[in-house]
Amino acid sequence: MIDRSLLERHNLTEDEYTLIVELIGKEPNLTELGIFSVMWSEHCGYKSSRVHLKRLPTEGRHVVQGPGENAGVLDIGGGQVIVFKIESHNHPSFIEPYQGAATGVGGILRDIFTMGARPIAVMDSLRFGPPDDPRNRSVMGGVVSGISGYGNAFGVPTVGGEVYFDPCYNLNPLVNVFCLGLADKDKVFYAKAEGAGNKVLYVGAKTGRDGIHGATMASAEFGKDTEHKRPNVQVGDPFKEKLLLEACLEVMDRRLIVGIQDMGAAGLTCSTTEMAAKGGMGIVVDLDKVPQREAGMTPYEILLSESQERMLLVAEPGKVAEVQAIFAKWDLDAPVIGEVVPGGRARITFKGQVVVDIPVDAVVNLCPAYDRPIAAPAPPPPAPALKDLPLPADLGEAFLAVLASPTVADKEWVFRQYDHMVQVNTALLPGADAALLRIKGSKRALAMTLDCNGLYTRLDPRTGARIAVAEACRNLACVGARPIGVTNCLNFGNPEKPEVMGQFEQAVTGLSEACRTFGIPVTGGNVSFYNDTEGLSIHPTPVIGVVGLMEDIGRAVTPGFKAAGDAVVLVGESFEELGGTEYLKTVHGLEAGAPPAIDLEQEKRNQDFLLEAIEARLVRSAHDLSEGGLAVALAESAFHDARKRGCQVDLEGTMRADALLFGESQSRVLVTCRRKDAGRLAKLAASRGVPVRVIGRVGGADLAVTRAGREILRVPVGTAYRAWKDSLPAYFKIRT
Amino acid sequence: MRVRILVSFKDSVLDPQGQTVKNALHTMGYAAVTDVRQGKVFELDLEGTTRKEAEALVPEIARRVLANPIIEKFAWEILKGQ
Amino acid sequence: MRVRILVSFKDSVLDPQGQTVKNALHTMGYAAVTDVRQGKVFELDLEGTTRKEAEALVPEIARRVLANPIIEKFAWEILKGQ
Amino acid sequence: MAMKFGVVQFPGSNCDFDTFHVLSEVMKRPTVMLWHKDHDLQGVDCVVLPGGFSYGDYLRSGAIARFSPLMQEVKAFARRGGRVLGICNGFQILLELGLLPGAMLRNKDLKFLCQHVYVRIENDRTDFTRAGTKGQVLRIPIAHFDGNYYAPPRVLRELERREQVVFRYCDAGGEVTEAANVNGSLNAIAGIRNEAGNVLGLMPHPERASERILGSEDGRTVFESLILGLERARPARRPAATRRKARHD
Ligand SMILES: Nc1ncnc2c1ncn2[C@@H]1O[C@H](COP(=O)(O)OP(=O)(O)O)[C@@H](O)[C@H]1O
Ligand SMILES: [Mg+2]
Repeated sequence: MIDRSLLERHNLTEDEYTLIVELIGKEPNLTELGIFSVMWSEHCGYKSSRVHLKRLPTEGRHVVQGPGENAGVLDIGGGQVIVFKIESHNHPSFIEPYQGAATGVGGILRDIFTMGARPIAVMDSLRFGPPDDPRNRSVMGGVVSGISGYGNAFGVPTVGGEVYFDPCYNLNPLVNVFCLGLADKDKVFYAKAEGAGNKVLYVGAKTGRDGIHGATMASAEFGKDTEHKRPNVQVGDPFKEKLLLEACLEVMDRRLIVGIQDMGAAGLTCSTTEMAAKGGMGIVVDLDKVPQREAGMTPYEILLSESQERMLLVAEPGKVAEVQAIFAKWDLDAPVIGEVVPGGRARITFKGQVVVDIPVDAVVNLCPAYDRPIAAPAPPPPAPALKDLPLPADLGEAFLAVLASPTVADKEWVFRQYDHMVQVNTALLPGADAALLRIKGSKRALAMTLDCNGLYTRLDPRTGARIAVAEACRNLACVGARPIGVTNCLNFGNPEKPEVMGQFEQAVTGLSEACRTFGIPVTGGNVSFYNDTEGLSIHPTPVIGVVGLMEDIGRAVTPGFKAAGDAVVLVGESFEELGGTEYLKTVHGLEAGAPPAIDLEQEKRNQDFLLEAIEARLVRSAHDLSEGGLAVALAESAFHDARKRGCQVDLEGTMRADALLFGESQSRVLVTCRRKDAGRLAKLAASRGVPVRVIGRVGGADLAVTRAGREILRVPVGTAYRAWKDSLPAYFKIRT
Repeated sequence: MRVRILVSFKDSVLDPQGQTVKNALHTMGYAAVTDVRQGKVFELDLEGTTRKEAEALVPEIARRVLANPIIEKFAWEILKGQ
Repeated sequence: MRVRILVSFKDSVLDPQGQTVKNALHTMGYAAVTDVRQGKVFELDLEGTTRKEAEALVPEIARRVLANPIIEKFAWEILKGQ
Repeated sequence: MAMKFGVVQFPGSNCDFDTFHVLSEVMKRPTVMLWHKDHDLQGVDCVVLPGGFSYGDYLRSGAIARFSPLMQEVKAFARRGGRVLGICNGFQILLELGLLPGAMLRNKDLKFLCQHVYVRIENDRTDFTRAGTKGQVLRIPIAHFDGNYYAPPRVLRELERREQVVFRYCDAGGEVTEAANVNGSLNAIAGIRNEAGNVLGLMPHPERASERILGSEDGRTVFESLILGLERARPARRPAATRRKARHD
């Protein structure tokens, strides 16, 4: 009965099928096949990535729980831990931007509170096609309102993120959502079903025919026929999720349960088998007891449904009544649908018949891992030799063009739709280099940021990945926080294409090299393959989320210029590099060349120096140099303060003016300090082997740059500000 | 002429708002209400449009702008005007 | 029995949603559309309710819960069931 | 004797803990959580309806929460002259409940708005503003989708005539401008009180502007005013909170 076409529809190969038969000692029935197809999908099984992810560093003094659980756990002292992770919801967000993004937020929130942590911050990393195309605008508009609609109602602040634009995301936007939660160290819960005789409870929304095969869809290439493959799109219910949160935290706080697992991709199947496998037990489930939204659902549909806002709990029989009472308080049912049993098998019945009887270990742990063929990534289109690259007649015009390019332009249009202040912890709002959250009842604070320049990774995956980690840590250093942990969301094309696998292998190498240099463990993450639509792969986009700790929030630093007369100091060395820059892309229309080089050791020295200087109260403002280089960093530092002070900067050297202004050489930070402190700052830098140079001073109404006394740039702050501020909103204005 | 377009979730799609309203009505004692579905209604005034033109125009507008065909269905009627 | 309740803004209240939809339609070239009003529609299933009871029950629910009389008006009809 | 605050918890409230934190940790006043299904106001002197999305804001913001058992007690409490403060969703609930006149429409640009705004104190002779001064400009964040205040012309005239408009959106200099009225409210109304003066609703979140670390302490004016009014009467030490005048940057 199980033929080729059936296997294809389940994204399983014949070899995989043979293996299944071998493992379970029989021909699977359709329902059992469905179970394997989702649990062995790329999305759940990490078939193509596992062999590479092994190379990531996962040890560290803060680590309580590394990869493998719903999210990583780090000890931040004071009896508290943080739980954080990032997830992708790319394909669903393309099919239905609002609901796709909304349910993406819902999913990562459950990953966090299923471990006993209250989500205290969300960040979103977004990639779209250029906004001049109305289709891209409607996807972006939908995604942003979806994130806002879900996160705001749930009551978690969306405190940061990033938005990039490139044609490679036209038909395949990226929506990655990061969430961080806070918990008491002794109240962290795991997805374990332990203790024979313990009851299995189902809580949350009823099960409908939602997103059936979402997991397998997220693991298949997109094409014109996706229309037909399209599952019943899931609609998020943030209100129900909020009730779930409060009820779950209450039963966990009172230690009424043994284990808990959210129902994400592969819903009931994943949660039941994983909990049993992790507990080294078996599980029996009666599907007739599962609350159902639609009539006539088959076991296949009930087990594979991806209806949102559902959780699975395991509790001792004696505690069930108490658990149910707490859920009732929050207007939620918590029916018992099964029991933990010895013997490591999942036995699932429906209308009195056994419809599934398989060893959980086979489903959860024995998914094959592939070391897929690797080819060197396609070499980047060569950039014209710098001497052939015309210098813009008017650098002021070029400057305004870079400021107005959607990727560099102000993102307030996005983040003011997000409640970024609820829970009254957000000390640094979106707009700073990193978000900063105070930890109530202490002087300590948590800093966090997401970063990735997909163009760099497209041009050189390994360097690009190193830079993503470096920039994220630099963003933290700019506010005064030390990085303590990393999560990552690796968005790539079709892993069956050797050059895509090549990009992946290189990026993972760069990622682990950088993490080792900074001494930060990777505690978890997510891999999203098959970001190919109609044969086109996206830029390899390894989004990096780094979390940092700050001992004294009183020392926090912001990017804005503080006072006229302050010295403007450039930390780090500038090279004549224009490859992969935003300038090359916007002004010359080239996505070409080699990305900026990065020396990780030097980067580390520069960041440690900056942190030391901030500790010593020498720094009044700090902003990292990223897209748009020095010119944009100067502008953003001017914009960030309400008084919009300009600056007068004089640079040395023989470098081309455009490289000087817009080059994106790494490891650089723009700092201001009191004039009298400049000497001490320089001395400290020298003693730490960090190149710094006082390049000018804050003041005036213009952003003015001279080179060896000759003016190369002079733009009124107001003019620059409007170019940067009005760019995104202008795309979304409805003309009347 | 004036037309009315009703937009609502497909039956198979979860309707959190309708469910929440139903639960509220129950706690308020309206036990007779066994189900609630919530949707949107649009009333459009069309100028210089014949019934025949409307029959092409309205469904097009509904599909492209008013409803999200992936999760919603729509129905429409002419309220007044020939 | 199934009833349908239409809730819409009073004419005196300017409806920002409807205006935005109208503007969007104009920019898309649907010039024939001279006005758009957006409202909500609720479909309620009532069990064991006679038409007579419904005539008392439905307006009560609409007035108390579904519509805000300060800004909204409502109309209702029986879709099926006697 | 220090006054006692009660913060009402509805399903979907999400500024309940924030408000509790500010009242108990920052203002240092005894504060209790009140559960929407209860009937007991636990003898509080002031009931605060916090921000959030009660019942998901499904149907209409505040439309369902107003029916919860506790709200019938709050209604009676208000009729007896008890102080009731509604913040954001709490304001919307007070409108739906009819304790305050008018209704909320979607923000004029149909987007959720989270940002710092400036509001001007229009009336400093209220239980909620006496610690401030008329014309004083406060910097306080908003975070809402339905903050576009509407009332029929006659009601609006009465509100103005009786000086029930307590806060108006304005710019940093205190000018009421089209641009400063971010959500499109009639008469740039950000907060109103009832005729008797014991019930206030406002869209901005004073609890998000009560600690310097969060960028503004202007919101404390509202809480300090309540404390001033209710504790002055009693034989009590002058509350620490009221020694400093509300400042803003
Ligand atoms: N999608 C988003 N959601 C929330 N905040 C965002 C988003 N995109 C950008 N931001 C905020 O805008 C600011 C600038 O972002 P970005 O240019 O990526 O900073 P950097 O280049 O220093 O990493 C940051 O504070 C960031 O958190
Ligand atoms: Mg960035």
